Amino acid sequence: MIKPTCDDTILEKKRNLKNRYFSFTFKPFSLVKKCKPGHFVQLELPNTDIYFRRPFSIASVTSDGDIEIIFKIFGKGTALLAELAKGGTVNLLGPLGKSFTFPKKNEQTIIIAGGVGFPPLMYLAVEMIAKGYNPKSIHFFYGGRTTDDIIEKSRIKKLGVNFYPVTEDGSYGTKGLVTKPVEEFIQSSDSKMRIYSCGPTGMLKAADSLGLKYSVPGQLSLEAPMPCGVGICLGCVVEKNDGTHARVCCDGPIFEIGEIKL
Amino acid sequence: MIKPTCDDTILEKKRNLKNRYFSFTFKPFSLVKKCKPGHFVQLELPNTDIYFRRPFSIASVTSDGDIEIIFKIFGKGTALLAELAKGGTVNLLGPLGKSFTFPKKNEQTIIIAGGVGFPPLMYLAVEMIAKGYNPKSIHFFYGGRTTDDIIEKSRIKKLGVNFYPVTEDGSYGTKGLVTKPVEEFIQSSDSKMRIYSCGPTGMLKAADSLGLKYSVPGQLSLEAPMPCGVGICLGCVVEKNDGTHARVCCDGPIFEIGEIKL
Amino acid sequence: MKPDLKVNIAGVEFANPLMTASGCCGYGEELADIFPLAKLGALVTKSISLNPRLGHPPPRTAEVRSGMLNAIGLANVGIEKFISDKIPFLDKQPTKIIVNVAGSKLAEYVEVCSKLNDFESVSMIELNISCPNVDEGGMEFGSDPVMTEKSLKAVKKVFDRPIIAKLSPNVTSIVEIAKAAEQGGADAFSVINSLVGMAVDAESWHTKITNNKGGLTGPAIKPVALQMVHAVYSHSSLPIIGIGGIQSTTDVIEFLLCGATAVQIGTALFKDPMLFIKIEKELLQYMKRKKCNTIYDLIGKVRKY
Amino acid sequence: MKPDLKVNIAGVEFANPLMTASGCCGYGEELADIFPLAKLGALVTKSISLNPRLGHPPPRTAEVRSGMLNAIGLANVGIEKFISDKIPFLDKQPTKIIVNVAGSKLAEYVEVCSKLNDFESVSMIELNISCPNVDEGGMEFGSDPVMTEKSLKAVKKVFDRPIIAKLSPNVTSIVEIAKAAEQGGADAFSVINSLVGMAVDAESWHTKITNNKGGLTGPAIKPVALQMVHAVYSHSSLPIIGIGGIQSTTDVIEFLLCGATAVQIGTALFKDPMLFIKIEKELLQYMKRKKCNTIYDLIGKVRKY
Ligand SMILES: Cc1cc2nc3c(=O)[nH]c(=O)nc-3n(C[C@H](O)[C@H](O)[C@H](O)COP(=O)(O)OP(=O)(O)OC[C@H]3O[C@@H](n4cnc5c(N)ncnc54)[C@H](O)[C@@H]3O)c2cc1C
Ligand SMILES: Cc1cc2nc3c(=O)[nH]c(=O)nc-3n(C[C@H](O)[C@H](O)[C@H](O)COP(=O)(O)OP(=O)(O)OC[C@H]3O[C@@H](n4cnc5c(N)ncnc54)[C@H](O)[C@@H]3O)c2cc1C
Ligand SMILES: Cc1cc2nc3c(=O)[nH]c(=O)nc-3n(C[C@H](O)[C@H](O)[C@H](O)COP(=O)(O)O)c2cc1C
Ligand SMILES: Cc1cc2nc3c(=O)[nH]c(=O)nc-3n(C[C@H](O)[C@H](O)[C@H](O)COP(=O)(O)O)c2cc1C
Ligand code: FES
Ligand code: FES
Repeated sequence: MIKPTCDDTILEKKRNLKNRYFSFTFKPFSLVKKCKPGHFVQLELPNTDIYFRRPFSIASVTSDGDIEIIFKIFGKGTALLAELAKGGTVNLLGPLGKSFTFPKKNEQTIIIAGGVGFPPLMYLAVEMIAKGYNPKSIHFFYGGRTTDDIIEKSRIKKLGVNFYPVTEDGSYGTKGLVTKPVEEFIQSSDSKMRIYSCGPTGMLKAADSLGLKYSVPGQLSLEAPMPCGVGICLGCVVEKNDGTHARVCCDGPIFEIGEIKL
Repeated sequence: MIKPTCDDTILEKKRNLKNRYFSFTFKPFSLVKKCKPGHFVQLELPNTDIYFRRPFSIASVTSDGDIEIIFKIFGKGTALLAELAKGGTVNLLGPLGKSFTFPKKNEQTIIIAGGVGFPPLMYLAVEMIAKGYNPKSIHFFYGGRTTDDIIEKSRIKKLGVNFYPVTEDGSYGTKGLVTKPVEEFIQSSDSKMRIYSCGPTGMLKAADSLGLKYSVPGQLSLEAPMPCGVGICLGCVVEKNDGTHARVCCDGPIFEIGEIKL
Repeated sequence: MKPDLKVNIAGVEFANPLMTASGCCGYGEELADIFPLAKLGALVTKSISLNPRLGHPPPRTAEVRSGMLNAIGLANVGIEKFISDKIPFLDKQPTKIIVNVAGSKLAEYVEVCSKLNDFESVSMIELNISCPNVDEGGMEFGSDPVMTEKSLKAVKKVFDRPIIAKLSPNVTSIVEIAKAAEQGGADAFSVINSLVGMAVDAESWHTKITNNKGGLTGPAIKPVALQMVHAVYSHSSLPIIGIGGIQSTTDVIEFLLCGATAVQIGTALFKDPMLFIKIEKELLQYMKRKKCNTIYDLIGKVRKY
Repeated sequence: MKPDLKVNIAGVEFANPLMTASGCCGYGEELADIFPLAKLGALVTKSISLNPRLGHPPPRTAEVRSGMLNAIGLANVGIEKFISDKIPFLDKQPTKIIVNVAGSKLAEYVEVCSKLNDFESVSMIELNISCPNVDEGGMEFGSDPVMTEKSLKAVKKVFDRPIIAKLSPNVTSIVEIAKAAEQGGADAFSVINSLVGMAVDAESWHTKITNNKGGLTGPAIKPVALQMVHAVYSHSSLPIIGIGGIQSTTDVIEFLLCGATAVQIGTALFKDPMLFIKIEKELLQYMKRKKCNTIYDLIGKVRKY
């Protein structure tokens, strides 16, 4: 675990991406240099009737202290967050959790993103490219119900990765569930591969199954209700396939394919 | 009791008067035409960790639905209120309580205001003048610790009433406690008089004593913690001199001099 | 089809499951000025005792996190004045009337209940057994199964119509007390009365209310209340009126799911005295959406995760 | 002069009155990564039982108004692993260590406590008597005075150093239980453990945690905890560790005023794991301002309004 900090940061930039999706950039966060793809922060909603902090994956950081999260209005906490005015103060606890392990350089990277699972995977792709990975070795599958669930398209495209948008209603990209083109890709390729997935439970289950079925290793980023985020409450546990419990916040949120009972 | 309403109103105008004093104008409040000097509203602070509404006297209304309150940051609730952005929505319950009984036309009106007791008394003076009372029959004593506690001076002066500002440190108006010039005025006058007072407990006590000592009738506006404001919780009671209890919210907040054990 | 909000408790039919909680609406006069009482399944009065009570001196309420503390001290007009001044008004109200009765001796409960027996407009009595028993060293009637059973038996003898036992949450086993009340002849339960709490001002070092302790109510106690409703529901077949921290339609539904047949709302009325209007509307919408024809499609339907 | 934060509980001296609450800091490892444990008067471990326990399946926490509900189910590594893996780490920490012990039979409590007796770094044991007693039909040890006294007597025989009885709030009279624990040889009290509560999802009709019931903690329970601390303080001269909903310096002071000698913080650490740093600083400022030289100038000083 990285020793986290607890910073009062200012909401520097606020963008309403689409419908209920927002990008918030906070500044200054003193530990940006320790942040890695997969890490998350716990964000406080002070003076509200929301009791706990809310966890959000880090979507990007800049070296001068900017930290971005991308979120969707889900319930009351995120609705109140969306109302926060630019210039407002928010306390961030982080960076928390484990980060993704980067693939080997000879591996094809299969990213399977869905909904609010998108931000940490975008961060992963950005960092990989910064670390010298060939963008063309990254296959970014991005699924949603409709075109409205596919955000920041141009940001992904600009990375030069292979971008495969998929929507259930066919309103953008391929029609259907994201797992079908992923499976086709795996079947058609004979390179070494590695899967990274974050999204709704159904997607994680499918990614896990595909990984096991085709012996493709990889990592999944999980969600759970997180009272603390630092490993002290034991509230966020999930069952592992070996029968023990793992805390999503600090034993995860990144787990290996095949590790967790999904 | 007037049948109150529960309106979602918009913060139309926000003025920081001085230090910790604010004037907020909300709109539209459907019952403005029922409002009278001495009435108050219960203001909700939604989604905050403040549980109850907060009571504020009505400072002014306009016929097209504006309702003004003037408040001082006292604790957490008023601090959060002060942060409310223009255009924000606030639910108002009111008008609540009893209003002041106007003086007889031949009586000299002695107003003794202090701190946040000022708004309902300004409203009283304005309404009296609108109803045809001679401004010169109104003697507006306004006490505070320093000049910073005397707000909206020009608004009072513009009414053409006799204005007697008093500050404890002499930084504005006469130096000392407001009750001394009031007593001198009562002693020096042989007209019929009537006292109206709202302010800190010490001031109310003094006004009550002066009224009793010189047999000047009058009314005091009291404060108490008010869970409901509509008479159903029995939480706001004060002891009357006859040994019974009175609810400040609906048996008051306006009481006769000599009625309440202060 | 409009869902049916009617519920039946011990033979008495209520237009809907929404009631005021005792002590949170006086004798109904003020609320009647604010909204049509026909919106209520029943109005439950402030606790009535044999003699008038002034209650505790102020300050007698304090705000706490998600709730309040009160030491009102059962202030009420006493049974005589209640009969002469309040019943005539209540008689005319377009809702059912439940009178809450309190006492400090068993004989007082009996006397008050027997006087109320003459008034047909009193549909039911709700017995507030969370009162200190002065004969038995100040222990609450409702904290001891023997006293609970005895109290119920005594009042059942003098009041013909159904009696609701209002249970205190400040006990080791609310189920044990519920069983004793049932044994004594209770026809229904109200669950729960306020928790015991205290508040202190860290600046002045004074308690925030006149007493060292007071009743804790409001959303803070909702989880405790839900659990107790569910526990009593699991161990008795008598109807339950759920109480504690209800302030929204969702809260009402949660209590029904845990086993309540009706609910009472107290503290939340202080924030919003018109709350019942909103909840009745939203409850109908919810039932339509969930295809519930009657309230009974919700009662006790909670499923263990 | 810098005020003196030291307190003494049953002969053990603590650098300050601030402790972690059991179950809210594991075995200290994670917190040690976050802030210097020297800031703590004591670290209280998660409840240790004889055998390792996985605890309940997820979901085992739910957020409620001003607090949370948990059904962790006493998940812990068991005494053997605690001794082999955790004590070596705790030994090195610059703070006092209190080990919280749980069990489902009296013999288990005794065995765990006797094993802990060998480790000098364990300053005290805190006995979690809010556990269901499987031998006696699942009734909690701490809900019955006889069982409480018996438990204390039994563990006092095998552990040389002081024992704190951690009292449950879910009882009719916490004072009666405290007296029984004192009779059994308790050296101090921890007041209170969590309340019993329940939470339901009105959409899915499921309970929000695996169990039908769980422990309610956080600011919602503070008034209940303050009252119980004050009640025990008024009836016993043993030192009290106040617990329940503390999340600010003001809260700490309120507990001291009601009679606590020290306090534990649980749920609030989940919002702010660095909270102790802030509170220690603000407590010193407050004491200076109020001219309190020691914590003892605050303990029990509440005045009835
Ligand atoms: C490690 C991690 C990273 C996340 N990253 C993002 C992100 O980048 N963008 C984004 O939009 N969302 C993200 N989420 C989800 C986000 O935290 C939730 O949407 C948010 O907490 C909802 O809060 P609310 O008050 O709006 O919803 P409400 O439903 O009102 O409240 C959420 C409540 O449900 C509980 N809960 C139950 N299940 C979950 C669950 N699976 N996740 C979280 N809370 C749960 C919480 O404890 C909380 O009490 C992440 C969650 C986790 C655990
Ligand atoms: C009828 C009436 C009219 C008022 N009019 C005005 C006005 O025009 N302008 C203005 O600035 N203020 C007015 N006040 C006072 C104002 O309501 C308080 O300043 C405000 O409630 C403080 O809230 P807070 O959260 O900032 O303070 P906090 O101290 O954080 O909270 C106030 C808390 O203290 C309790 N309380 C204790 N004593 C009192 C008391 N005497 N009055 C109110 N609450 C108390 C409340 O119940 C509440 O829980 C009026 C009060 C009343 C009763
Ligand atoms: C100010 C106040 C006064 C109360 N008076 C009584 C009473 O006289 N008799 C009674 O049985 N319960 C009384 N109660 C308890 C309520 O009826 C109810 O059981 C409790 O408040 C919990 O519900 P709530 O959280 O909705 O308020 C009172 C509660 C409050 C807040
Ligand atoms: C997640 C969680 C786990 C807990 N586990 C234990 C435990 O193992 N043993 C125990 O005696 N108390 C346990 N408690 C109770 C706390 O020690 C404390 O008594 C209670 O939480 C009240 O304090 P708080 O409001 O500050 O959290 C636990 C509380 C929480 C929230
Ligand atoms: S959120 Fe508390 S242990 Fe993971
Ligand atoms: S504030 Fe409730 S009766 Fe006055």
